[in-house]
Amino acid sequence: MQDLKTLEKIAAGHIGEKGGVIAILQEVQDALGYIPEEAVNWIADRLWIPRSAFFGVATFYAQFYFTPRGKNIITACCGTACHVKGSERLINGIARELNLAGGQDTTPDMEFTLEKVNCVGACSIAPVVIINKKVHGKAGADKIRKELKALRKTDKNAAAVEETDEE
Amino acid sequence: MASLATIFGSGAMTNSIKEIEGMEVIFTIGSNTKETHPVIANRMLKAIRKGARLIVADPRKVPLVKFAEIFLRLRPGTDVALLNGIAHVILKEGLQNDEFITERTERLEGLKKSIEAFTPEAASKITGVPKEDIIKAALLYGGSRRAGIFYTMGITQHTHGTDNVNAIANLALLTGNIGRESTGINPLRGQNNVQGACDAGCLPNVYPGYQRVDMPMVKNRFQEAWKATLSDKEGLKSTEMIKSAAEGKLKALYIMGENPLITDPNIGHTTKALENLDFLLVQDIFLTETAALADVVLPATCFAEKNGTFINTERKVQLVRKAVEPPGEAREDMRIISELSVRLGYPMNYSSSEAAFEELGNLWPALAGISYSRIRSEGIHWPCPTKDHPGTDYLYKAGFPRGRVSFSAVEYIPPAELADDEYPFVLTTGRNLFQYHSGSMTRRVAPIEAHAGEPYVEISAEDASRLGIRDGLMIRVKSRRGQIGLKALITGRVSEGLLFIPMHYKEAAANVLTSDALDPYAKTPEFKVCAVKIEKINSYEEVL
Amino acid sequence: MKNKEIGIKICMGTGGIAAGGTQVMEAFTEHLRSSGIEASVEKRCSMHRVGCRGLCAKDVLVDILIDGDKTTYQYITSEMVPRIVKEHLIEGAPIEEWTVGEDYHNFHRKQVKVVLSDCGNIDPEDINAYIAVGGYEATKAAVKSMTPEEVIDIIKKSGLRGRGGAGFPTGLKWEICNKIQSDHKYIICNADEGDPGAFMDRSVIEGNPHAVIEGMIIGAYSIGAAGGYVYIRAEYPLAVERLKIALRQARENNFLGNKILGRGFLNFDIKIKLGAGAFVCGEETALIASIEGRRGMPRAKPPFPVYSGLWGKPTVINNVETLANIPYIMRKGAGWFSSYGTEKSKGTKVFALTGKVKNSGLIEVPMGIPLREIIYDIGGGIEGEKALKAVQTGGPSGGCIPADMIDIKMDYESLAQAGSIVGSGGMIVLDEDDCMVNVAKYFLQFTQAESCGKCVPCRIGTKRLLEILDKITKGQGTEDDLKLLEKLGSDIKSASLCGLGQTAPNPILSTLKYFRQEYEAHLEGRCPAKVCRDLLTYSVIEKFCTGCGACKRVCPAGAVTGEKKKPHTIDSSLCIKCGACFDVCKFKAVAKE
Amino acid sequence: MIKVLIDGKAGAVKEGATVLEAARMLNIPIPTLCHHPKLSPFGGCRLCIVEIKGIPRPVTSCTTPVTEGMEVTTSTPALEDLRKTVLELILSDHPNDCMLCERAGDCTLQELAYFYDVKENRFAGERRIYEKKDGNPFIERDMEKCILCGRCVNACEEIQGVSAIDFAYRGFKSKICPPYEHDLNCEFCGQCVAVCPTGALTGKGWSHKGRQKDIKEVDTTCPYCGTGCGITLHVKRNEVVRVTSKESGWNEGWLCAKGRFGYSFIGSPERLRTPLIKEAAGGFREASWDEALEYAAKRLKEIKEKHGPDSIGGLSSARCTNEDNYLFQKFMRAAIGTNNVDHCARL
Repeated sequence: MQDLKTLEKIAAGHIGEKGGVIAILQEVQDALGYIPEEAVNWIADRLWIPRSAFFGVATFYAQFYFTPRGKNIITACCGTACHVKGSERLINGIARELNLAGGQDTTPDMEFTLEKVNCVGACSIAPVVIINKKVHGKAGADKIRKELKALRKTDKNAAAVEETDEE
Repeated sequence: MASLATIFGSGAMTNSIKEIEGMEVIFTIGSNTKETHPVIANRMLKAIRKGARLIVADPRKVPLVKFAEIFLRLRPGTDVALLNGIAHVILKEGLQNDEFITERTERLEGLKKSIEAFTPEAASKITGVPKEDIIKAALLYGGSRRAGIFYTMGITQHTHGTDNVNAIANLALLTGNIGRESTGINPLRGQNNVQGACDAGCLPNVYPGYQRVDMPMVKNRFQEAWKATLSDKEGLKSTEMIKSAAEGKLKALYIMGENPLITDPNIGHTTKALENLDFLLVQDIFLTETAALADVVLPATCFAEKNGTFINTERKVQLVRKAVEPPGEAREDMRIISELSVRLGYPMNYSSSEAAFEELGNLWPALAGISYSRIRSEGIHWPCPTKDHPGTDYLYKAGFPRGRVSFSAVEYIPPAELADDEYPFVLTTGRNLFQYHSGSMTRRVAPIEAHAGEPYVEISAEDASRLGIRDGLMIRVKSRRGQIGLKALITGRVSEGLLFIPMHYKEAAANVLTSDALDPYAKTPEFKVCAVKIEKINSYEEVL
Repeated sequence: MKNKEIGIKICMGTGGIAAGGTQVMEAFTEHLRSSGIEASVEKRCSMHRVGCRGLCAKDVLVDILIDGDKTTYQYITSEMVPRIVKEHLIEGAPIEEWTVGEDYHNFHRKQVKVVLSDCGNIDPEDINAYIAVGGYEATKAAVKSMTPEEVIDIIKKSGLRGRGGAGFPTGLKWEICNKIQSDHKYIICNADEGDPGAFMDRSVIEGNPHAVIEGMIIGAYSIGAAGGYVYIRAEYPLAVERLKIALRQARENNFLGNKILGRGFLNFDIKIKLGAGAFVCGEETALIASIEGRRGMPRAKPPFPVYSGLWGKPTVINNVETLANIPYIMRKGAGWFSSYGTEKSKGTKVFALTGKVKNSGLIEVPMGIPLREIIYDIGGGIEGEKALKAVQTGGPSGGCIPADMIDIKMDYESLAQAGSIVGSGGMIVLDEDDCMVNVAKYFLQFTQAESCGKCVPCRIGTKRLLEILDKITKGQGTEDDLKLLEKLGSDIKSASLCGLGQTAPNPILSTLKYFRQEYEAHLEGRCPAKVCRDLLTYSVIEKFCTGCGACKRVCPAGAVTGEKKKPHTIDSSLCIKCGACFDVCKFKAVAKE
Repeated sequence: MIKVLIDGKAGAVKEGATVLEAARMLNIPIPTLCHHPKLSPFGGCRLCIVEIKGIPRPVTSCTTPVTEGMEVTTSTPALEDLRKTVLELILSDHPNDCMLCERAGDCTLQELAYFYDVKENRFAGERRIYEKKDGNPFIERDMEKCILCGRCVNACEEIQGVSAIDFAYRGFKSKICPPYEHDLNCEFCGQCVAVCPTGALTGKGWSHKGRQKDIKEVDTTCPYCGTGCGITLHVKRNEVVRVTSKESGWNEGWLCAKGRFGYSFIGSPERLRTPLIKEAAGGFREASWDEALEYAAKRLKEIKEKHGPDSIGGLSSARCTNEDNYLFQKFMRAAIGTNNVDHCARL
């Protein structure tokens, strides 16, 4: 495994520690971008923590991902304030913009991942969309569409997609 | 188990299994309890949940290690050095139980002298266990007055197995951790009724109830009871019988429900011995590898097809009840023996198994108080001398039968066969969780075969990568006695230089490799240590 | 401008940064330097990032202080900075058209700031800023000259109740824990602000993290805890960062660590535990499970955490706002604190005022203030001059207060009586365009997705509630369904294991109580607020349609047809009612009914 | 001892006892699904709710410790109504295929549904559907029947120390499964099967072997290792079709893979059915008992006469009963006349 050194380092920080499962998963995800099965199993066996505990915890908390995510992360807030300010339609719009089929959250070209979160706590500037960690308040459909197009433009490979979008 | 009997007067577990729950410290040595006695391990876990602390000593990182506070990973066959080292620390730290030692033991001086040299440093050098861990274990065990020691074949199946047991006994005697509830020495029996077979007198030196054949008074009593003339000459132990057969001295062998061909060391030697017999009579439920060599095979019944009793590892007499009719013409063992006996001119006539049990109880007071009706729902621990006796959970409450018990000065002797340049690996053998003994039962159970039906050899990742062995690769393991081919299982359970092969698989029988070196006293073979080498195999055909 | 003292405070909470606070600050730095003003005032020009002052909707807010004389600017972007520097700082003439107006002042006028008193005024990343306004004095006083019992007495007398939801008296909780003998005790700050529509904890930690830390130190001293945890949502990166900085600074100043303030026996430190995205972890026992690295599944109480909590040890769990009150109560006295509020609900409460209100933001008001004052005086009324319909309080555990109960007093008892709760302080204003069935469904969707799955009523019951609601919003409901909602809702409340399940039906039950006619309209296939998708039809209003084709392009179902520059039509049999055409049309030519 | 009043009955229990334990001591029945006396309380099924004076809402009796003078009511119309709602909810997410279920007649859920007369379901709705079946050879895991009581998870962790399974996901999607939903790969002790109150966990070998009603149960002792666990053989038409262990026995109902699942050797077609005599050519032929016994006796007699009794040895078995072993050594000593008798204690 290429990531063995990373994993060894993460594991080393938790030897003999009680209750480190969540922190370990967070560190693995920070380092590898998601939670690969082999990585977790390796650490579980290394620290003699049941593999099932990692799986149980990882599937319980919304923060953990089992598949690699896109290069650009779009986080749409689904808090109440955003909801009453039309976040649902906004999110549907983004999904359409990214051609995401039902249930899908990452574009096949691994460029974009659209995720929904409960509330980012920026309710007075609702609706809120976070694009690559930058918070966009009072996010209108147009504004977000422009942002996404700008992101695509930076990627040469996406140029073709861009053209079909414009008339 | 014989050695424990020599020390204390009885070779059985001194505690009952239930008492494990009340233990403060549990020390297992040479016992893969989680796999070989899973339900006893459950009790240990229960104790640990209640706060008990666990020490595990084993060359392999056995599953129980996961629950241990201290894991002593000793080199195979160095148990005496480890145990002496622990005793050394206990004495040095003044953790011994002086009152107990004064009242119930003797020859402490001899022990003191013999362990003087076993400083933690010295013990560490021999065993490979860090000296800090030896000290920690000694402080933990020695500091407790409610500690139990558990061991199995990892202790006894050595050329110095008796020494190992003596060294264990020393620890219990030093700390007084014996003769009270939830503290004692507990050899765990590997088979359902080993205890019962011993108790019932299937030993060459004693009648039922460990009554010596060479004592005229005893012999006379049995002659009278059995109305027969008996020999006062001690008989051959099983391993000696094989040897004797090979030498042509033993001419006939009657084997009931045993498969020595697979379970005895050095299979090549055993085969020759059995083939050398004039007459081999085997009584079993399957046509085992041993039965295949027989002149006559008699179809017997299994546990579900007969009534009777088993005595488990904690001396508990429990009922066995007939649930189904035997297949075909198969007959109950008791009936077969009786009919054979009649034909040899010694009539046996038992109306039921209960009648036989009562006769046994009449000859051995420890069982005298037990009847089938008393154990209908729950078994009773012997000794139970009278009908109103509740049975005995733990032994030696009122002292040892022989008065004072001696410490034994035990010297460390290395195993008979050590790894060398030609055979650089140490092989140890044993059981795995799913299969049982020679496999005649479990290997006929479809789900077990589906899950654990293939032989394998455990090898460390370090050795595997050095030799270019992938996980699952077929390799050949060779000893001075033979060779087998099996799959490599790369695992952290074994350390560098150590291999482990489970004994159950006849197609790659571990006992092709093992040495028939015996413990000089107990005549137990050294299954736990022999020297081997490994080679890669180019094709599967080559194995066959 | 020589010899004047210039101060610049830039709002840099999450809202401020989202609106470009960082760029504004960079612009100020650059222009101050290039204009030479920095040199001319001889270092008496100071610039501070400050935390949120509540009115994030007007971010970036910038205070310019010239010799203490404050002018506040709103909606500032980096492009506006050169002009401010030139006209205001150099020439001394504030730019009137950019300064805040009457609504900004109204927003603050009726507020009483305790917890938020220093938020927005001090630099949250500088412990000295906190110390300069009296910070850590309470710690020194408590640790050096008071017994734990004396501290507890003050807190008890103040009448402070837990601000996380249930409103348990804080002093009493501390007292119970203080009296238990144990080798280890813990104090946990619950910063797992999971209620959608609530952000007081985030703002407090971003704006004044030391107040929370100080509250924990005083709490730890009172109960005898050596270990502290802040359990905080990973979704609040800025708050986490500021908390880390604050903890480091507190350690450097010996407010944390071993031998705090030189008292040999007093050891206490705080660790941060990041939540991983589970609303239920706001529940005490689930939070403990989560800190222990397990699935956040609550367990039955008793035993309560104060007896058996983290690792089985006595544990006090207080929420952020509760803890942030402590230093102020200690400094200003129990009597001062209890002079605010009602008989049973003392002090102030922070609310997150959001939704269809003009001034949406974070407010702190005395307990018992009428809802009307919050909505109309502080909030400035409803956006777009629409009619107020209801105010939802307490998030997914709370309920809706209808417009005709606008004079209700905001305290624990009154809200409970109305079928809602104070909760952690979320307050969402709903107007005539909001469908109450949809709002109930929104909250149910939330709790159903956040149910841990341990107990049957919550795991399956909330699912069934949602299914019934879904049916109703599709126009397929019956009168029996409404009865079933009430019956099942009340059974779930009675039979569920933890607070999540016990309160999950509240949004349904309270809307059923106050807005039953709206449910009944749905049974007849109508959504009066025109929100429920399945009950809507979209059509093109020909006279407004320019034939620009925007709707046609955006329609994912191919339901829009029409030639360029001619009015388009929507085929209702193909329409999936996503509303994309409605959103995209610049001419209001798409009708929704 | 702590005094408690349950449904008007006074009792005294040890400190730390739960209300449920106290009620059971007083023979007051309280329905439960997730509670198991040998496992930590879970409190998830909510069926054991009771009313306690001074506590405003119903509490689960399995998790609530008794306090001095506590007054408990275990059954009121309101409580029974809540219980029925809870049961209906469980059954609304259950296949309800009792007619095909292995555990029919031996299922706590079925028993309670019967008792509470749950027939129509007010809460019918989406049900969990799992297409993938667990491929392990021992344990059938039908997770659609799982009521998420957590007993198996607890047993696997607390009793067995393995934690091969755990809760995964959450809410309605919660599922008990091995990591990454792979096939179960564990010690296969079957403790989970033993504690499962529904048909979610059964032995793969139990399938279609027979209904409970015409199965004969025989209590006996496990034939494997020396632990000697109490087992119950379930027999139908002279075949052992299932092995269980009684919770009341000393081993508390816990077994290992061999004890619980290793019984099919009993009815193996490879069992010896007739005596066999080896022919000169080397092969075996079937023989009658008389012939075989006569022949064996003749050979033993000859050898004894020719070489003396000590030229004969006997190896008995640690797997046979005490009675078998007693007779065997008596045979060797009295009928043959040698002490050459041993067994495999050393192996």
